[in-house]
Parts: sequence; structure tokens; C-alpha cells
Amino acid sequence: MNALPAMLPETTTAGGFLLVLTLILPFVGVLAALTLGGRHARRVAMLAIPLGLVLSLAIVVEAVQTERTLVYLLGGWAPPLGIVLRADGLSAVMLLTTAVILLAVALFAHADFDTPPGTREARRPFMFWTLLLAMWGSLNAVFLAGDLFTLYVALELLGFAGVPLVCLDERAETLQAALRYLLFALLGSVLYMLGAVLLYGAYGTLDIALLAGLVRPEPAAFAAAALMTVGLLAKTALFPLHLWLPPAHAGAPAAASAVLSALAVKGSFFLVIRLWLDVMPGIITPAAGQLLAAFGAAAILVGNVVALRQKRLKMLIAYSTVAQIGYLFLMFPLAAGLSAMQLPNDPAVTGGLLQAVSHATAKAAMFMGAGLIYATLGHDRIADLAGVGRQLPMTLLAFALGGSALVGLPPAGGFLAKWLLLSAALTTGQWWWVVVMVVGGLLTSAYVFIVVMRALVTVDAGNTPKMVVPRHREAVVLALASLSFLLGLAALLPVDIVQIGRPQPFAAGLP
Amino acid sequence: MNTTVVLLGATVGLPLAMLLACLWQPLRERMLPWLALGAVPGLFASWFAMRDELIVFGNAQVPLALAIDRPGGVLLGVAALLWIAGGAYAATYLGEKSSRDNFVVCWLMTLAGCLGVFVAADMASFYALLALLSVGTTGLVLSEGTPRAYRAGAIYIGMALFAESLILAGMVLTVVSAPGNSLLISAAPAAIDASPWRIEILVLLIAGFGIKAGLVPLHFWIPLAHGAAPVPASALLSGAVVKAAVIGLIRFMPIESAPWAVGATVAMLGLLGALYAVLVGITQSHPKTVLAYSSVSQMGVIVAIIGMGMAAGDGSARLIAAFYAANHVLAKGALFLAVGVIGLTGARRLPAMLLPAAVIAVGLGGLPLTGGALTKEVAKSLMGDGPAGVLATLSAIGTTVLMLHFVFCVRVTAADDDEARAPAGLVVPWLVTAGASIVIPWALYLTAGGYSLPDALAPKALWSALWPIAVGSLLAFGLVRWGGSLPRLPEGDVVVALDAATRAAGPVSAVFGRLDAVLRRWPAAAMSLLSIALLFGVAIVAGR
Amino acid sequence: MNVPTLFGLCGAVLVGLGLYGLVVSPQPLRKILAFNLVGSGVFLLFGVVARRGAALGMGGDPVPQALVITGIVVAFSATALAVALVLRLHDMTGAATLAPADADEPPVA
Amino acid sequence: MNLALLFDGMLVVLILAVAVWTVTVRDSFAAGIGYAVYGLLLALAWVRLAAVDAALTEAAIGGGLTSVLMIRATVRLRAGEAAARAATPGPLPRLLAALLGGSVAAGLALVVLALPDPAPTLAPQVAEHIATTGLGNAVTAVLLSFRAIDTLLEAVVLIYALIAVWTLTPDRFWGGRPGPKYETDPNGMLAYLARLLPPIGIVVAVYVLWVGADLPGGKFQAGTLLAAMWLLAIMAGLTEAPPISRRWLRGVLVAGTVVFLAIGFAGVPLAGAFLAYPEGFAKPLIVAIEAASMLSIAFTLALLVLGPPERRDQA
Amino acid sequence: MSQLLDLWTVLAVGAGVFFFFAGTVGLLRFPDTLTRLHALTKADNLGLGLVVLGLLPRVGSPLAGLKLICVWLLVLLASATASQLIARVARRAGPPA
Repeated sequence: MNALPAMLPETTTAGGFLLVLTLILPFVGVLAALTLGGRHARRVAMLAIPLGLVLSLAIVVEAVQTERTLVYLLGGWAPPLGIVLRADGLSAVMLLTTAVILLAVALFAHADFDTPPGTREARRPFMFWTLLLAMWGSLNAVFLAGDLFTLYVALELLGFAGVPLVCLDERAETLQAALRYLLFALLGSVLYMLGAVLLYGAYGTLDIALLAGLVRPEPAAFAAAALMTVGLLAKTALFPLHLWLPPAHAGAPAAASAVLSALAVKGSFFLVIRLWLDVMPGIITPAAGQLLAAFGAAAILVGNVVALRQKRLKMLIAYSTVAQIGYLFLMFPLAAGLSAMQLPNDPAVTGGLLQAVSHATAKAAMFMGAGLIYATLGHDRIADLAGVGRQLPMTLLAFALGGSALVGLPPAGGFLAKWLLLSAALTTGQWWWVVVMVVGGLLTSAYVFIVVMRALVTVDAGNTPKMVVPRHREAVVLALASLSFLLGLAALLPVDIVQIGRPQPFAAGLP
Repeated sequence: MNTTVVLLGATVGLPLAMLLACLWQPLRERMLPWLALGAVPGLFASWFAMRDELIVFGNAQVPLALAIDRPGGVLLGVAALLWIAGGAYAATYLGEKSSRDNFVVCWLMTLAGCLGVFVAADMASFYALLALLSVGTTGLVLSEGTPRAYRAGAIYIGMALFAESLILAGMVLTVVSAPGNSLLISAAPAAIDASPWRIEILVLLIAGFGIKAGLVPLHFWIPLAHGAAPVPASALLSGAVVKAAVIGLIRFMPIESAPWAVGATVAMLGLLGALYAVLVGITQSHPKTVLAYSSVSQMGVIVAIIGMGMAAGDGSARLIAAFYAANHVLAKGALFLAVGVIGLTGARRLPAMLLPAAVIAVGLGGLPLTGGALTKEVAKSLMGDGPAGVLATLSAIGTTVLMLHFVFCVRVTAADDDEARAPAGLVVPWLVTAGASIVIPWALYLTAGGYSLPDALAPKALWSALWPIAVGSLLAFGLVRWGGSLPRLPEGDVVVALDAATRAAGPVSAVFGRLDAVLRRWPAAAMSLLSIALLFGVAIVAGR
Repeated sequence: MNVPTLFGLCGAVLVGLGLYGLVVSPQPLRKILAFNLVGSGVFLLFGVVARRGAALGMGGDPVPQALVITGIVVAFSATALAVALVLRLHDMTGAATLAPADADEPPVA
Repeated sequence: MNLALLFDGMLVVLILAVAVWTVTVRDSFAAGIGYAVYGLLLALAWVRLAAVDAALTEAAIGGGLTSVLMIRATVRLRAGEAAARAATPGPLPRLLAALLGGSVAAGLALVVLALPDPAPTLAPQVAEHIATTGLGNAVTAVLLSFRAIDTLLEAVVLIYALIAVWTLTPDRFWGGRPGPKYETDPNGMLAYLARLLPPIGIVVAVYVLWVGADLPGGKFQAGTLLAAMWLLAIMAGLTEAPPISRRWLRGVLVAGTVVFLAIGFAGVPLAGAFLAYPEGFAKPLIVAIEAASMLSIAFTLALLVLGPPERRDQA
Repeated sequence: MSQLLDLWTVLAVGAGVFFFFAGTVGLLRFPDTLTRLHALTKADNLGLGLVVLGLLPRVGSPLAGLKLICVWLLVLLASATASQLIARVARRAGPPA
């Protein structure tokens, strides 16, 4: 029997209990919201989300101070028998992003999903707040769990929280979009589980850290890598597997599509990072990396071009998500290339994650902005967006800032990500990804320019807005957009948070 | 030391502060009269700031730094002056137009970007300010709100972002090959020389800055943008904003050690472009478009000067190019402002207004005793007598013809009511700029250039400046008589190809639309999922 | 060819069969059924892995068996949600198909 | 020994035959019935793989509740059957799909054959540490002690699924009773069965729960049995599904998870880690969790089968 | 004594299997639902009873034997109810299409 490596057994580190609280808080929120019901659901959410933000901040601070991965052994059992919660730099950043975006969405949706005074409990608001907490809980589980099967259950939780958010408005096309999303996500997660069972069959454990040491180039590992990757791609809706994303994200109510587009997609993407960079660096071949990024490039091209063709604003933003998801996957061949050249792969990894965070904040702001535009004009046809500049100046500014963050104009996070990815691409000589990034940036700037121009058209003051949107909601959208616009200043941080706890490739004796 | 810190900081900081202040509605409405103030610290910085003093704002990772060198100082000074005059001019020109707020915000963005680019010392802030410049300029081009302005703005932002992507790629390559990945621009030329991707970096940077500088054949956005923008804006676009590319080339290009071939090609491109722009310019009738083509031509000559410098390996090309560009900033700015002024003056006062405009216009062609002549004289040492020298004189003659053609065109646009007078708010800043465009080149020639007065007044120098003017005026009068037979080229000449491309893009995007629709049907998507799983399996197994 | 390998091959064939059903059958209900087939095939593989890891008198490695129980309950929850969605879609539109009405006019906010 | 192999071979062939029939039969109702048979046959396969816990779960949830769901759904969708079937893809895509499915299956088969011979296993580690949990049944020990977070997330999955199903309620029926109103002949055969079977079912369920600590059994299987009995009573019209807005119903639904979390957090001071059990008290605590969870699981599974509310709450 | 029990088991289980076989043949050959129900419930239940009786001696403890008999009784109860319900549905739906 291949003896499990006598690595020094992991022990619970100092800040470990924070991980448990961050994991369990949203679930307790869901239970409380479900039992109390009605109006209390929103109060529970408004109490839990800020508390969660404090917790994720504490995790980030703890990680930065100790410069080490935070670990918590559940039940006191060490892997391979027990399950471990881990928060390295990657998870800490994603936890913080999730908490920040959820806080913004909660503040934004506070007015939208309000239980009408007459009724004790109305379906739409009660369900929205419960599902928001549910989505948050599943995302925290995805970012913290250290075991592949626990991650499978977390992915299912993500699906069960996302699907009802899509069809919260109970129209025929959103129900159909939700069904397509659920079935395709299930197909994806069953392939993921298939890969997990093969890994267990070959190595006797599903813990990420242990597997990293055990995985050897053999049929079980190859099949597991292929199946799990494709399963996760189906859930991340990378082109050509994006059939469910556009109708789902466009059909959902504004706050819901903001959470779906910004966060739900990042959960499974995060697992691809875990799989490719932590578990399977030895198995993944350069050809596989190029193939994955090729799908990314196709996503950028087709996603952006089809986005330009859209007549509705929310559909345009949804297709922009399809394109930006492609952008996220460019980091894998770059990281592999850097590791192959015995260089630290942190430019590619930090760049990729920064692109994910920048897209998350920018896309959430754009979807919420689109929601406000829809509420004010009563429609979101791009052709007649005239007058939005005058009625919703802050929303339009937020849209422009979010758009320029996606395009990658300095000082946005997108720019810093593009700079890091470009330097990784050029040092490893993979120049074709540079061309892809440039073309992607130009196409993105095209539709951002079109929407902002249409909105800036001044119209005679004749048309009265369908509903006057309160200022503070626009302020929330603008705050989130400017956060993504100023994310590039993260370069000034003394320590590169993302690299905390990342194994240096040549240190780990890469074959 | 701290005066330099304050001045350089204020050069960029004041416009940015005013920009942030615009977020608050009441402040935005009252900002228009204060526009001129934005550039004042820039002007003082160009006089008093210590040269080559590196002021670092950022930390070890990202050293955001400001510094000012001799060419940068020259350009900053003239640009700041033009920004002040333009600001005053815009205050009265806009008056109470409905799109005032947008104009003010975009003006401040462009101002901050333009002056910032001259003082930026590290690549990150240089690129950031360049991007701010492009976004602000797009806003200025669009502020008229006409469909022509939209088309010009769309083309402008597209070309600007494309150019900036090339520049970014070049910069990243430079940083990657620089020792210790330093971001400082001062280290760039050495890094480029030592880099294994030397040719790629040169090609990328020259292409990127070339597009920003309007090198032919990628110049078509300049006539569109400068034609469509309101007068004060197009004065600044053609004058100061285009010079960002010049300062970029001056600072990034390893002039002393660049390969001869690269320098020669750049020079040829510049000079041929200059001639081409003049030939197309004389077919245009709209005064601002004629001036725009003249800008393309002059920028071609400036780039040619840098090219010749690289070919000869002569470092002085930096200062010569900066001097030539400085003259062009003021002269072109004054001419654009003149278009606005002449448009409002009646027949009676027309000669009084037309005369200074004509003098500056012909001065661009090299009229003796004007800035143009001095710059051509200084440039002659670099151009030499070879093909470059011939082309340079030809372009001088061409420019004279073009300028006279401009004078005739602008005369037509005078106001119908004979008694009409342009408001003082427009005339004064125009005259200040006109005066400066005469005085400042002389001042620079004597102080910065280190030449003496007699060299300029030597009969030989006067004659070599005079005969191209004479030939040019003869050709101009010929043009007036037989001008009718010239073909009417559309504005932005090469852009016709771009329109055809956009028309062709329609069906291509329809194909993408259908592909997306097909791939989003369930059987197709599920089957592509399985086939991708097999593809990855093969890639992982076979790719070992 | 011992017992676990036999059931392993059975699991593999079930997965292939389920995937075929998922891709081909047009009715959503049949797709849910096919998904359950694939799920049961994967769980069978878990069982085979458990059986191969039998030691110290236990019939099989208890960890994969525990994962199977969790997996079956997750699969059931997914099936219940999917069936509820299909029924609700059927009540709303009178037909439960996955093809959107026309691909170009997708839903709006 | 090849006699056992022969029996297993026949079982496998039977399973595959029923599976192929379920996928390819034209009528969905028949497919639902086919899946019920398939579920029970699979339970046999689990017994042959010496995983009796899994066999119980598969028979109860896979064969039982899933088939109830499918049959109810196919009956309600019978009207649109012909129209939906028209959209079946042509022979070429079906061939391609068969090819793709076949190649994935072949790949899997190759990997299963190539699994390492001394199969890596955690059985020794479980055997070594099972003493601290005081349980005899290793699977329950893994479920509730070593991998307790999986089971906690499992309970949360059920609650998420129920919330998701309730989100599909039409607004006018919110707060109403799930499922249609079942009226059957009060002294008919179904009513007789619904009066006779539940007591037996409840006794068996409690037995399965209690024995789960040392022999195959446990809360999921027991919960499913209770759910089945309750569904039988509802379908026979003896009782009615409770309106979903009742506070007690919400309380019962979350009881299992709340108890699990409470005991988990109690472990932090007492046993040094979240989800750890203090020395000597492991078994009673685990049985307490299992009991509370059984109730919640029973209610959740039944409500999942009944679906979203379809009628107002005429209390 | 053990040979007698073995003989008893073989005979009883054999008879049980025969009745199952008869039930299956009935299922396939009979023309309509009602007759098929008839075949299924009668033959299979009897077959199961015989198999259970056949296995009784081989079972370890009397408790397990009791469980076997409970299984039989439950199957009897279930199949009786199910066949009645199916019969009512079949009759109400009229002759099979």
C-alpha cells in the first residue's frame, strides 16, 4: 500500500476558529431567517452580512500578519481521516470580495425587497434575503473547504441557492432559464464527483494538500483531471458551455443577477484554480493549459461580439460576463509557463485573481446600475437610453467606472491584472495571449462606449421617470464601481496577499 | 527641493482636485471661469522646477514618481500657456451652452492628463495619465453632440485604446527586461537596448506613439476629431494633447544607440506623411480640417526629426524635436483660436483680425523672423542635405501653400454683418497666444538652444528661409485660381476604408450570433461538454 | 475479474448510458432520470472503491460509503428541485421544453 | 466462488438491461416505473458490495422517494408528452451522443481496471480511532465524527432544496398547503393501508435509527421511512400537509441542524475543536443528533416530494 | 437431521421458484391488466412464502426468522393493496387501449 507521506500533520493555527465562524455564520443566518420568517429575514441578513465582513477582514489581517495559511482541523481529526478548513491568500481575498459585494447588494436591495406592510410574509422579499444568505454560505464553504467532496457539496449548495434566485420573478422564460441552469450545473457537478471518486480510488484521500503530494502521472489522475476540470467549466459557463448564463443572469432581478454574475460564477472558477495550481500541477500538461486558454480566448471573442449585438442592457452585461469569464482562464497557461521556466508563478496567479476580483466588483455595480436604469425608464433597451445621464448621473458614472475597470484602464484593478498577465505572457513568450487581451480590451471598450454614449444623449425634459430612484441606492452602486476602479492601487500594498501560503513551485520539487 | 515637489505636485494635483470638486453639482456649474487657473502651476513648474529632480510618491513596489527634464520643461511651459489661454477662451466661447458640465469635466481630465504626461517619471503613472488624456479628449470631441462628433469620438477612442495597448505591451516588455524590473522611464532607453526583445519593443512603442502622433497612414482620426471638437478644444487637441506622443518618443527611444535602419524608416515615414498630409489638406475646404491636416504634417516632421536623430545617433535631436514641437503648440493653438475669432468678426474688422493669423500661418511654413524659421534652421543641422533635407524643404513649401489656402478658407467664414465684433473674451487670449507664438520661440532659441542673435539674422539663413515661402505663395495663388479642379476628398481620407470595414462587420457579427444560438441549444451544449472532456483527456495524456 | 471490478465496469457503463440519456432525451423529466442514472453509476464506483479497500474485518472502506450516503441525498434534493421546476414550468406554459421560444429574443429583467 | 460471480454477473446484466430500457422507452410513465425497479436492483448491488448502509439508503431514497417523484411528475405531464417527444434529435446527433457516452464509459472502465492493486484505504485509520466515538457502525462514525462537516452540510443541502422548491410557489398560494387535496374513499383499500402501515413504519424507523449506531442504519434511512409513512397518510387523505407559514413547521425543519450545530459548538470548549465530542459522551450526543435530524429529514423529504404549495390554507 | 432440513430447503425453494416462474409467464401471456394482476399477486406471493419457509431452517437466530416472516407479511399487504388500486384504475379507465 503506498504509504501516505509522513508530512508533518497539520495543526489548527491561531486564527483557525475565525474560519469556522465565517463558514457557519451564513448557515445560522439562513436557519434564523427561515424560522423567524417574514420581515425578520431582511433584519437577519442586514445583521449577518456586516458581521461576516468583519470576520473576513479579520481573516485577511490574520493571514497577512502570520504570512501563513490559516488551518482548522474539524472535530480535531487531521486529514486524511478528518476534514480541514484552510484559508490561504487566495481564499482570504475571495472571502473579503464576497463579503464586500454582498454588503453592497444588501444595501442596494434593501428598498427593492421589502415585505409590504399588510402581509405577515411575502414570498419574493422573504425568499430573496434567505437565498442571499444561502448563496453567501455556499461561497464561504467553497473558499474554505480543504476536501474535494466537501467542495462538491458546497458546489451543490451554490447551485441550489443560485437557481431560485434566477426564477425569483416567476416568469416563464426565467423558469426555463433556471431549469437549464440547474440541469447543466448538475451535469457538471456529477462529472466533478466522477473525478473525485477516481482520485479516492487511486490515492485513498480527497484532501487537497495530501493529494498534491500523492498525485502521480497515471490513468486515474489523467481521467480525474479532465473530468473535474470540465465539470467545473460547465458550472463556470466558459464558452462553449455558456448555454444557461445569458438568460439566467439577464432574467433574474437586478440584485440577484449582480450576485450571480459577480460571485456564483467565481465559486467554480476558484475550484479550477485549486485543482490546476494546488492539486494537479504535475499532471496538467502545457497542451491542456493552452487548450483551456483557447476556450477562454474564444469566449472573449464570441462573448464580446455577441454582446455588441444585444438590444437589451442586461443581456449585454450578461454576455459581457461570458467574455470576462474567458479572460479569467488566460492565467493557467501563463502560470504553467512560468513554473516550467523555474520562475515563481505569482504574476500570473495574482493577475488572474485580481482580474476575477475586479470583474466581480465591476460586474456587480453594472448589473445594479442596469437595475436602476430599468426601474427609472421602465425598459432597458440600449437604443433609447437617452436621458439616463441627466436622471441618474451617479449610476452612469458608476457604469463608466465599472466599464473602464473591465477594459483595464489605470488605476483600475483590471489594469493591474492586465499588466501582470502581460508581463507573465511576455516573459514566457506566449505572445498570442497578449493579442487576445488587446482584442478583448478593445471589444469591451466598444460596448461600454456605446452604452455610455447612448445614455449621455440629452433629451428634452419631457419624459417623466417611471420611478424616482432614491439617491442612496445610486451611491451604493457608485461606491462599488469606484472600489473596482481604484483596485489597481492594491499594487501599493506591502505584501502580496494572494501569494500567502502558496507553495513555491520549485520548492515543492516539481517533476 | 521642496519648491519642485510643490510645483510638480500641483501641476497634476490642481487639475485632479478641480476634477474631483466637479463631482459636487453646484461647484461643477461655477467651474467654467476657473478653467484657466488649472494650468498655472504647470507654467510655474516649467520655469522654476529643478530639472532632472526625481520626486517619488509611491512605495518600493510601485515608485509613482514625477520629474522634469529639459525637453519636458520646454513642452510643459508652452502647453501650460496654451491651456491657460484656451481656458480663458473657452470660458466665453461656451457661455451658457447646455453641455457645459460635460465639457468642463472632460476639459479638466484632458488638462490633468496632458500636463501630467510631461512630468510623469515612471511608466505606471505615465500610462495612467495617457489613458486619462484619451478619455478626456474623447469627451471633448463628443461635446458638440452632433452625429459627426459621435463618429469622430468613436473612432478616436478606438484608435487611442489600440495605441495605448501597443504602448502598454511595449512598456511591459521594457519593464520585464529592465534590471530589477524598475518602472522608471529614465531607465527605459538602456533597458530597451539591453533587452532580448529590442526590435519588438521599438516596433511596439513607435507604432503606439506613432498612432497617437498621427503618423500616416494611421492619422485619419486627427482631422475627424480636431474638426468635430469645439474651437478651444480643437486648439488644445492639435496643440498640446498630440505632443504627448512626442514626449513619449523623446523619453523612451534609445536615440544614441538605436539601429540606423529603425531611425531611417521612422524619418522617411514622418516626412512622406508630412507631404501626403499637405497634399490632402489643400483639397479640404473646412478651415479646422485644413489646420488638422497641417498638424498631421508638422507632427510628421517632428517624428522625422527624432527618426533622423536615431539614425545619426545624435542625442541633441531630443531638444530640437521639443523646440520644434513647442513652436507648433503655440502657432497651431493660435490659428485654431483665430478660426473662432474670425468666425464672429464682420467685414470691417476682418483685415485687422486676418493679418496676425496670416503672419502666424505663413510663419509655420518658415517665414523669416518667425518661430517657424528658427525651428527649420535648427532642424536643418539634423536633416542634412540628403533626401531628408530635400523632403523637409518640400514640406516647408507645402505647408506654406496649405497655410495660405487656410487663410483663404477662413476669410470666407467671416460673419455676414459687417459691424460684428468678436467679444474681447475671445480676442484677448487669441492675441496673447499669437504674441507668445512669436516671442517664445525666440526666447527658447536664444536661451535653451544656446545660439546667438546674429546666427539667426545672417543673410544666408534669411535667404534659405525666404525662397520656400516665395515658391509656396506662388503655388498658393495658382491653387486659388485652378483650385476648383482638385478632387473633393472626404474628411479623414483613409477613414473610408474603415467605414467599409464596419459595414462588412455586420454579417460577420451575425455569424457569431448564429454560432452562439446554435451552441446554446441543449444537445449541442451537452455534446460539446462531453467532447471537451475527451479533448482534455487527450491533451493531458498525449501532452506529457 | 473479481466482484468489485465487475460492478466497477457496470458503474462505468451506467455513467455512459446516463450521459447518453442526458444529451439526447428532449423532455426535461427524462433528463432528470438520466442524471439520476449517472449519479447512481458514480455512487456505484464509490461502492467499488470502498469494497476494494476492505480491511480489518470491515466489509469495505467506510469513508466512501459515507460519501455515497451523502451523495444520494444530495442527488435526491437536486431531483426534487428539478422536478418541482419542471412542473411549475409546465403549469405556467403548458409545455415543459428546454428550447427557448426563439433564441434571439431572450428574457428581460 | 465463481457461482457468486455468476450471480453478480446476472445482476449486473439485469441492472444494465433495466437502465437501457428506462433511457430508451418512449413513454415517460414507463420510464418512471423502470427507474423504481432499477433503484431496487441497485440496492441489491450495494448489498453485494458489502455496503448495507448504502443499500438501505439507495432502496429508500433512490428506489423509493425518487420514483414517487418521477411517477407523480410523469402522470401530470402526460398531456404534453407527444409534443415534447417530437423534439427528439435525429439519428446523427443520437449516434454522436452514443459515441461520446460510450467513449467516456470506456475511459472510465480503463481507469477502473487500472486502479492500484493494493487499494489505498482509510479503513485501518477508522478502525484505530473508532473507539473514541463509542460507535460500532464505522459508516455512522465517519458520517458523524470524522467527516461531521459533510453531514452538517448535507442537512443544510436539504433545507436549501426546500427553500428553493418553496420559491417556486405562485404568489397567491404563499403560506398555503403543499400538494393537491387528496380525497379517497374513507373505507377504501388505500385508507385501510394508510391506517395499518404507518405504526409499523414508525416502529421500524425508530429501530433503524437506534440500531444505526452499531449496525447498518441511521438517520437518513429512518427519516425516509417516516417521510414515506407520512406521505402515505396524506395521499390517503387521512391527514393534510401543514401550511408552510406555520412557525412550528419551520422549527421542526431546522431542529436537526440546530441541535447538530449546538453540539458542534459545545465541542469547542469541551473537546477542543468544533464538531468534536467530549470524551465518553460521544455516543449519547451522536444519538441525540441523529434523533433530532431524523425528524427534520422526515419532514423535509416529505415536503420536497409534495412540492411547492398549490392551494390556499383553508385552516 | 441436517440432510432432512437441506432436503426441505431445496424442495421448498424449488417450489417457490416454480411459482415465481408461473407468475412471470402469466404476466407475459395474459391478455389484459386484470388477469395479469391476478397472476402476479397470487403466484408471486405464494412463491415468496415458500422461499421464506424454505430458508427458515438456514437462518441463524429465531429473531432473523421472525424478520423473514415479517417481510413476507408486508409484501402480502403491499401487493394486495396495490393490485386492488390498479384494478380500480384499470376498470374505471375501461378496456385497455
